[in-house]
Amino acid sequence: MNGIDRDTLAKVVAADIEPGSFVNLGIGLPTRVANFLTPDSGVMLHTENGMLGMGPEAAGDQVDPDLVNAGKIPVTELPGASYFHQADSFAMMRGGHLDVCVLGAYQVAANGDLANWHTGRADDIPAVGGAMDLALGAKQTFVMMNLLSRDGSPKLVAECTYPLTGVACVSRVYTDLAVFLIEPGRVVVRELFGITFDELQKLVDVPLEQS
Amino acid sequence: MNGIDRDTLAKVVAADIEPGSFVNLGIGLPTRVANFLTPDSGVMLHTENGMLGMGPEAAGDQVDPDLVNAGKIPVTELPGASYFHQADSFAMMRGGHLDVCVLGAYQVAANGDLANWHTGRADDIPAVGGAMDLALGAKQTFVMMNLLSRDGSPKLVAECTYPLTGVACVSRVYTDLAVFLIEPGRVVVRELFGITFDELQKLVDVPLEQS
Amino acid sequence: MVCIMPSTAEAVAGVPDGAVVLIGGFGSAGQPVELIEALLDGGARELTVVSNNAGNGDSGLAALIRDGRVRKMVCSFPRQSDSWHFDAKYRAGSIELELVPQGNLAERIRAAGAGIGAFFTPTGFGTPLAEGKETRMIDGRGHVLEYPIHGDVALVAAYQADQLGNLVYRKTARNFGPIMAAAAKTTVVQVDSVVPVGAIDPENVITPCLYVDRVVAVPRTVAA
Amino acid sequence: MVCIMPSTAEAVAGVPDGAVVLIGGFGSAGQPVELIEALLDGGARELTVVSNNAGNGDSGLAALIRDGRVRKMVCSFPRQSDSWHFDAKYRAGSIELELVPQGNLAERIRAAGAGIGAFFTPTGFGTPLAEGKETRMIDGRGHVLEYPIHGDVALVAAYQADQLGNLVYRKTARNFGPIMAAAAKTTVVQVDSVVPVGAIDPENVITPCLYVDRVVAVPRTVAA
Repeated sequence: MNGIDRDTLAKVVAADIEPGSFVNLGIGLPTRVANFLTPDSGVMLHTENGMLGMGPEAAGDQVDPDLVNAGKIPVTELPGASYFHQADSFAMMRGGHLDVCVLGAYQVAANGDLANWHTGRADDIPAVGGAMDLALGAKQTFVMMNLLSRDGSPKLVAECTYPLTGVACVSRVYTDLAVFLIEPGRVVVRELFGITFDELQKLVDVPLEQS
Repeated sequence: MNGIDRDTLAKVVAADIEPGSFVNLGIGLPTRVANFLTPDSGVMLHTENGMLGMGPEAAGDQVDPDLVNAGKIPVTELPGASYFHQADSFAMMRGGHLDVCVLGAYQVAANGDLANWHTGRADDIPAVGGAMDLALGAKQTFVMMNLLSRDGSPKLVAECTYPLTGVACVSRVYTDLAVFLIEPGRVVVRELFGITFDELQKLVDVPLEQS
Repeated sequence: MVCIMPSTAEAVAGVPDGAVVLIGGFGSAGQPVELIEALLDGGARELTVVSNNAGNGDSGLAALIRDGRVRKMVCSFPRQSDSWHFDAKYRAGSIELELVPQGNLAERIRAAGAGIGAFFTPTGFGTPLAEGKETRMIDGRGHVLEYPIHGDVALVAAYQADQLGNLVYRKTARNFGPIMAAAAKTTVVQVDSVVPVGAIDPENVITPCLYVDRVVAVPRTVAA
Repeated sequence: MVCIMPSTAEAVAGVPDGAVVLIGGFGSAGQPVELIEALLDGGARELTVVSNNAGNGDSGLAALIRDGRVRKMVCSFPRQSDSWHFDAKYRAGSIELELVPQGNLAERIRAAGAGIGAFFTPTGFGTPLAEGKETRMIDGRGHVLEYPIHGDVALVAAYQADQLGNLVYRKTARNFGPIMAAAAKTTVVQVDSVVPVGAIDPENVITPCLYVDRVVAVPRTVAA
């Protein structure tokens, strides 16, 4: 049970994004997917703070306080980019115009429920940002996460115990150990990384099917 | 009972528009008000098809098929103008950002109900355009009309018999014979044009008050 | 990802009978006349057309109506001095009309593009155009519940597209283009010219390219 | 009609205690720091602040929160690595938080400016952020009813204003500016520079001047 590292996982996700797609990559782990999207794929990145055609992180002289991504990191602009205000940016997300969004998660349920914004702990300050809009709005919502949390409990679950981000919105779950397809009434394992199907099934309390 | 002519009436309306106001003038008679707004008044005209800062009608070489007013007449652009799409243009109207709109009318009721879009006759093809949005959206809705219709019946009425454009939305009625202020529970005559108050009261079936 | 099409015929290919077609323009300004004429040549029938007006003169939308291709018009202002083809069909009872206040028309199209399920608006409250609709008092004011208008296809005229499909418009010809482009499954745009990527300043893009599926250049003979 | 103000103090004068203040910006980008600091100097208390975040570091919105001027924050993403002033007030129970998904925040502000009474959105359905709210199934999908967010005052940072108050923004600093400018009774804008009327192409105006009440030039020391 070795699994794959973060960059290898990011490469797996990137390979599943159709050329010419419009894509939003969530803060954190999903951001790495950008490193494996080749320029000739024609994939355009959307950032929810108001830009389509986002380029790589800014370095040195490129840093411009007026040009940041959803994580408030300075980024760059690619040819063919456009800027828009928040209502237009979220209309783009909520109106179903993005082909794919890739989000991190605390938990994903077998029916595609997503929990990724709040642990629900009393001392935790909740923050949601655009997660709920993205999870529901994109044509496909991919989750990218380690299958197991730090305490060893699986994050693919029968039912989320954390507060929900969205109901039945996740279509695929990319983890270090396997890629899961969330289909109506079933969870299909598409790919295994250094683990057998039976070993995987023992880790999660969700009935899995082989593809 | 002579009353005033259309241009004199337009001048009366124009004089009541505060300097610096944002104004929409309806198709037909209200359009004439523009001729009596001096440039130094800073009044900016909005046209519902997507422009603020509309100039006078275009002549000769100025005619541009891409630049028309709500009546589809070629117009010009003044310095400081801006263009926007239909949803933004109507957001401007519906969100209460125009100070004044001036509309024509078939009938206005004593409570400010407006009828100006449809005679209700079976053979009449209805058309509403932006009338309903304007009537409700502007901070003040002025009506400009002849007090009497061609058959001599008054157009200021106790209750509209034509289909309504909006409920209780008109605040002033400018006519060839008098200016009426529609106030809560009463109609006040502010100005008379070549007619006495008693003569005016005999013409309309709405109790009038003197200012 | 946008396709730059070699002809208007190819740009509008595949519009099925019964489609809901959003057509931009306010009168003639911004009306995609050549795309409409290609649609006419394409033969699609029983269309529902959503457009502010119901055609002017004998070309564009007026021709589509004249030839009996339009089952239903959704518009705010059908009656014009030169809307004779619509007028005749309407009086003959051979075309259905859904009359929508212009602001509700715009907002309903915008709602479709923005993923709004429905909205309450004061416009139309207490009038015949709200008959049969759900109403509600909000903050003491009457409101009507209105639903989005989604299109199968949008036909839009813009000024320039870059090779990716980013659009800019000219003056009041912008009108319904941006909201219709966002509200349809397939958006087809005719432009005066196609320019290289980078020729449009990202600050000035009006319709970002993800709303645009097909672009065709139709240079205008009229000076612009 | 816009007033060009000589100072930020005069630009924000008259904000009463208890006002609802819409503050633009996404993190630091587009945050009207100098206007917020003038508001702080002005002494208004018990404010409800609507802004995407709840302050960064020790300046701008963070300082307003630190000094106990904010009774309630309406925002989507308060928690950040440098939101320590908000965090402390929140943990001490001395600031109220209404957490709103970012798209609902944007759409509710837009609705206020556009005269929409309420709207149904799928965002938040089935989550704790929809608790207590009206819900409805539309086309088989759960929706939540959301109401507009109106401001007494909006504080916005833009790039340039012309002498009439037409605005353009720079890059992602545009964010909440255009919708907040339309949603407040009084809109106050700080700009890098004020330019003559005619210097901004009418095609490229992002916020038309009728949304702007007061403008003050605050040249940036950071290169832009």
